[in-house]
Amino acid sequence: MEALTMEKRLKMYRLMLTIRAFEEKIVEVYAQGLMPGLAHLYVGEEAVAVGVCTALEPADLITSTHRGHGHCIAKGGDVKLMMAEMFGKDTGYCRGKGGSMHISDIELGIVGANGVVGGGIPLATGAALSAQMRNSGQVVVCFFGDGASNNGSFHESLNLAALWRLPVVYVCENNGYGISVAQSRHQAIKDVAVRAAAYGMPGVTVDGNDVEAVHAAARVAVDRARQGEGPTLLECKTYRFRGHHEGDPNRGNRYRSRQEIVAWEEKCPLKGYEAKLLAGGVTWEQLEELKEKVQQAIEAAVQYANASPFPPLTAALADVYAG
Amino acid sequence: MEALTMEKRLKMYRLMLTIRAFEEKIVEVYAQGLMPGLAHLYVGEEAVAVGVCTALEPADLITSTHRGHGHCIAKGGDVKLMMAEMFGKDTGYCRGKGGSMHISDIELGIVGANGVVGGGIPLATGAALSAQMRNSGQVVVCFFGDGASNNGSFHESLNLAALWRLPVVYVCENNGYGISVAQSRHQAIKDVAVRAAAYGMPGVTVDGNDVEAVHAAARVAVDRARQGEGPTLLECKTYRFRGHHEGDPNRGNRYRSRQEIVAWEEKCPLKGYEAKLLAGGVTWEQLEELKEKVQQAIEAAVQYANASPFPPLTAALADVYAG
Amino acid sequence: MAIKTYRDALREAMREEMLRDAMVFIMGEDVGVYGGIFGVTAGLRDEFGEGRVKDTPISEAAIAGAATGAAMTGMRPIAEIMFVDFTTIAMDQLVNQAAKWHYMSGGRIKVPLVLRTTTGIGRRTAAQHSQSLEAWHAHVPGLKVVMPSTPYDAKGLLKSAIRDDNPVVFIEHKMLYNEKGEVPEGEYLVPLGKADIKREGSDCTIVATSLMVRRALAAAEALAGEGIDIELVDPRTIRPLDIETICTSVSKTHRLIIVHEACGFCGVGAEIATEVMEQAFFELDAPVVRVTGKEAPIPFSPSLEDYVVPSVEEIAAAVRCLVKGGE
Amino acid sequence: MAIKTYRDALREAMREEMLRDAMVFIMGEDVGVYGGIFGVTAGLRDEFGEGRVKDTPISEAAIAGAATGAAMTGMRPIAEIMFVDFTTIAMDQLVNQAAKWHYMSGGRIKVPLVLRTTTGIGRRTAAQHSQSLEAWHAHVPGLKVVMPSTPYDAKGLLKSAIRDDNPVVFIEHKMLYNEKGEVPEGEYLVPLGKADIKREGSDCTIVATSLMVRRALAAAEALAGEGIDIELVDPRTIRPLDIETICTSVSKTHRLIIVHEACGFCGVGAEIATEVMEQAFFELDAPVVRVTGKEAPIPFSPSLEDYVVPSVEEIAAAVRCLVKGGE
Ligand SMILES: Cc1ncc(C[n+]2csc(CCOP(=O)(O)OP(=O)(O)O)c2C)c(N)n1
Ligand SMILES: Cc1ncc(C[n+]2csc(CCOP(=O)(O)OP(=O)(O)O)c2C)c(N)n1
Ligand SMILES: [Mg+2]
Ligand SMILES: [Mg+2]
Repeated sequence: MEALTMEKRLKMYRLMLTIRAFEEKIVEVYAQGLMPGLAHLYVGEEAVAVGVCTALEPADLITSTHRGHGHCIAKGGDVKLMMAEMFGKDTGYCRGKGGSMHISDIELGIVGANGVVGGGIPLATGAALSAQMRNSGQVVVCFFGDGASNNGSFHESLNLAALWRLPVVYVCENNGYGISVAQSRHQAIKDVAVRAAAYGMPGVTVDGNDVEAVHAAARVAVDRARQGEGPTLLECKTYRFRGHHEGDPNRGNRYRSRQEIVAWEEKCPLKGYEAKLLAGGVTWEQLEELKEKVQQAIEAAVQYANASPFPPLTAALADVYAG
Repeated sequence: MEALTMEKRLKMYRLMLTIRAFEEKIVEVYAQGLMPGLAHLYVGEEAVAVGVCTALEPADLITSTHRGHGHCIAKGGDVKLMMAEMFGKDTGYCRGKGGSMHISDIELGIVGANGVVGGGIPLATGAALSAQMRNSGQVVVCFFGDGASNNGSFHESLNLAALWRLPVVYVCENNGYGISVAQSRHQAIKDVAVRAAAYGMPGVTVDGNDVEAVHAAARVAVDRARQGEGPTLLECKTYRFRGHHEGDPNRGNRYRSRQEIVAWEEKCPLKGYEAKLLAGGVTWEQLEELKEKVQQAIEAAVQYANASPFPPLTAALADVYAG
Repeated sequence: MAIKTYRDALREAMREEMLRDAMVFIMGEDVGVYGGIFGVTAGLRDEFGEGRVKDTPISEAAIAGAATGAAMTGMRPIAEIMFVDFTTIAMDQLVNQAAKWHYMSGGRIKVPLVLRTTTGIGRRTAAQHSQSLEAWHAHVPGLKVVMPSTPYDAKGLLKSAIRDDNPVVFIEHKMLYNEKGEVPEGEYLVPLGKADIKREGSDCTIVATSLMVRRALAAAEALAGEGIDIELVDPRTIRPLDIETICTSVSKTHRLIIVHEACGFCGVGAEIATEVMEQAFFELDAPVVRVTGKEAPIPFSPSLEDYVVPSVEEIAAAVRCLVKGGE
Repeated sequence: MAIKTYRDALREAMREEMLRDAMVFIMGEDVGVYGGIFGVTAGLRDEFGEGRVKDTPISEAAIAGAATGAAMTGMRPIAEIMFVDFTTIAMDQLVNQAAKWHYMSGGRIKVPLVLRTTTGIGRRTAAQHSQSLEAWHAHVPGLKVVMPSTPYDAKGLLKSAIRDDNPVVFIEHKMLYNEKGEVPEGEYLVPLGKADIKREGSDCTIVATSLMVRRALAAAEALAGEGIDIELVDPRTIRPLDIETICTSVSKTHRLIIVHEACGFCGVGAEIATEVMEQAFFELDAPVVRVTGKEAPIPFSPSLEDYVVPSVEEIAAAVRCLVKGGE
């Protein structure tokens, strides 16, 4: 595999930065009451979405989860349309009808976030079946959590994908918890990747906070899928820095220790990568400039969202059926 | 583990014989139109139910499947009540309301056959939870097929059982097919037992046509469970000699070759065991006598079933709710 | 016109649509070599190959979900769930995913999915293989629900369902597969959402679905001999429901009996009765009568099974009582 | 009498029953340390230990199924499924197993199971977290379905549900958890299957469920100022339904409006309307009116979410229209 170009590395950095900035802005606007509903933030897990999605072609597809902002941004989602959607505005990705947990952009290959844990896994499998049948050359990435790996939909889907050698990569974002339940209290295994053997597909575990490690593993899996060799289960060990959702007090301190949280913060995927980039020749100024641009984009997104109108009431009864 | 006494061996033989005779009688009465509904026969798989159930205590529990006659007999079910149930009679196990796919005898620990593939797996898991919570010392055996191992209920249940170290043994009767779909066409693995590792429990594969091999493996698993060491996945490779159900023409010849069927018939669990018993000192006369007794019991069951009344129409609306 | 079975009519519909549109394919348990447990897909694997007639593992959630994912990304799957009882395993995918993605995406995603399944009693397969659950599916905005009662309707409706851009739950009755009826040679479609008047009459309207259409027809024949003239309406599509045709008929007969096999409580009959009351209350000479499955799981024993769902005689008796009571 | 929240009343019910009967236990996602996502089980794990307040993996089918298996073999589980939307994953276990084993065993097996779950809108959590699906559960013989609207009812009904020998789907409304009401100190039970008249009146009966009871009450207060006197009946239990109390009220007021949050099509309102028509047709001065959730998935944007379910104003308007139209 060729080494990563600096351009690609900076792209990965920029995407991680965008996700972080987006999510931190959500903390703010959520506290201000501008965003209704639930906000499950991706802070701390940015390297997974970015490492994986930068291994994809534009035409490739992803399915996402309740914690989906990062996936959407990494796959090229427009932060303006995202923010407007989260504000419940008519200009949002789903015309205000989906919200944070249901953002999709089918043209960008974002088949959709999902409010049902495990609900997207069969969809991804079906999208991969579609790619295979249409001979489109597309690969599908399916994101889900450690908690979701205990749902029946995981099992049925991975079995089907291995059997039919579908072009799909199952990416388990193992952040150690399903809401308050630690992995050791929801499954008697350490690595979700061991489950791959149950289906006859390769399973790989990587450091989910190391964007280049994730990227490298994803490329192998994506190449396999694209070459018709079938699915891979790729587990990325990571951690969420915030509570399960905004409103989970003290960043989930009820069920996880401060030490644990702090220890993981030390492994922040952004900080680590910054250091690496600087060591690789990028200047501090370059990074600062990037940060500023990203921040501006996020501010613009909030402005856009704020300035946008709410949907008319008639929208509530539209789009129930197609055609 | 102590060697098997001759008494135990003869008991195992008698139970296998009873199952075989029962099922062959079903072929007959089904063809005569005496048994309505579906008949999924266990012919060829007798060693699994018998090997496993003879490793259980009377108070232990089992859950069963659509192909459940063998499990029921092996756990001590009364062939009269079974036959009457299959005939739809008021004297049957379920007063004619369950039929072949739903026979239960909760006093004997037969929690029930199940018409939903995989449907009994969570029930067994819950029964094991119940045994654990009541501290009853009971072990639960959960029978299911290779096809069922692809259902989400399998996955969710085994994960839960391993996590909570429940006293349950999951017995996969791998007869190579889910209806017409060969194992190689429903999962990309050879041994269902490899799935055990996905949950952190031991997985064992045995020759399901060798009743003593099944028994030995079952005893290990049952002892483990009883000692609080948690569940085991025990896979028994076997074969059904008849079609998926009576009415599947030519014993399933549409989707499996005559050679394959004949080759498995050579491995008939009963024939093999007879030879072993004879070599072990049992006389031909003893076996013949047993066969006769068994046959008489089956004839008596048919007589009982025939002589029994159908349920009154009022029964249809009784037992919808308890109490 | 040729006389064909309901089973053959369904197969023809799929075959024609698969020939017409390369995106149409079939997936489900035993749909391939076995040809489906009721033989509906027999021969299609030979004609179209394993690639388009796919045997699946026993994974109802994945069948419905993968079909949904495929539909969202350009295919037009026909997924088969053997028994409607097992759609219970697929309800998240059907209801939270298939039914909602068009809406949740603000209209940008389409889910052209047909989920074929079988319903009802008759085969003595007891409580887990004989239910009628169409009221569940019909309760979900975003789903369409179809229940054909004749070979003609079966073919025309299935073709329409395959061409529809929405998820359609297509419910076939196991006791209808061998029933024969006229099926035209050339291509035709029966539109979703249009009821059909299976018999014209003046004394009393019966609305019946699926197998009950046949029973109601038999009851009507018997009643004709007694001088009672039944109008029989078959909604064919449960959602969207053609209430207009039903109300028009009620405005003519002023009496309504609804017959379905599903349990009455919260069944489709309650919806129809209520809509008629809402829209044609003052046309009714008497309260609407429901003749439905009794409030019990389906028992195994044949006489009990027969007892819990409406019989021809039960339907006829209800009509007699209503017509005479109303006079 | 003490004033308590609905949430606390529910917790008290579980606590008392767990103290009374060692076979009662709780299992579900995040019911332990977290105390349930809506805080209903808060503190119970500390009091009863992990052994009796069990956090589970995210495995809804196994939660419902294992609870059923435990119930069949001597325990009395209270299983929690976070949102009724996710009972879609557990329907096989709930409907084909829990609801049917008593019947399929000819009455020999009992399934004393309570499945607690939450329903409804109000938290802007969109289409997959806000549905109302009680009509599905109520359609299934063998299940009981309870929807309390006040703290008093919540406690008394939950205790009855736990003691009942049948599977009970116990549906709590997320927007009611913080509502306060009187809850007596000592032990009491509210029987399943008994409606409650939340307000007596003479001009029009409203039957409302769950959150809609509060809205209907508010509408009634407003209408009282206009001289319209509402009788408000809360069935509390959807199955078995206390139709007698409803019909008695209709015989008094001669007008009926049914209000629920679920979509109207094939909803519980259709059943109630139909039963009233069947049993009290000639008492009705006007067609029964339904005020229900609109025929759409629940949208995210607050104004849209509010729009798709009945508001106080919408209820009041329907009453005005009915009462004036009927005069
Ligand atoms: C089927 C289902 N069950 C329960 C929930 C409630 N819920 C939302 S997120 C979550 C935890 C998910 O854990 P995991 O899959 O590890 O993802 P994470 O939140 O850690 O990213 C739960 C239980 C749900 N949305 N869907
Ligand atoms: C959930 C579900 N899906 C489909 C069926 C129809 N069906 C009955 S038996 C069977 C095959 C089961 O295969 P396996 O588990 O290997 O058991 P076997 O019949 O081989 O003993 C199928 C698909 C069912 N009963 N339940
Ligand atoms: Mg997690
Ligand atoms: Mg098998």
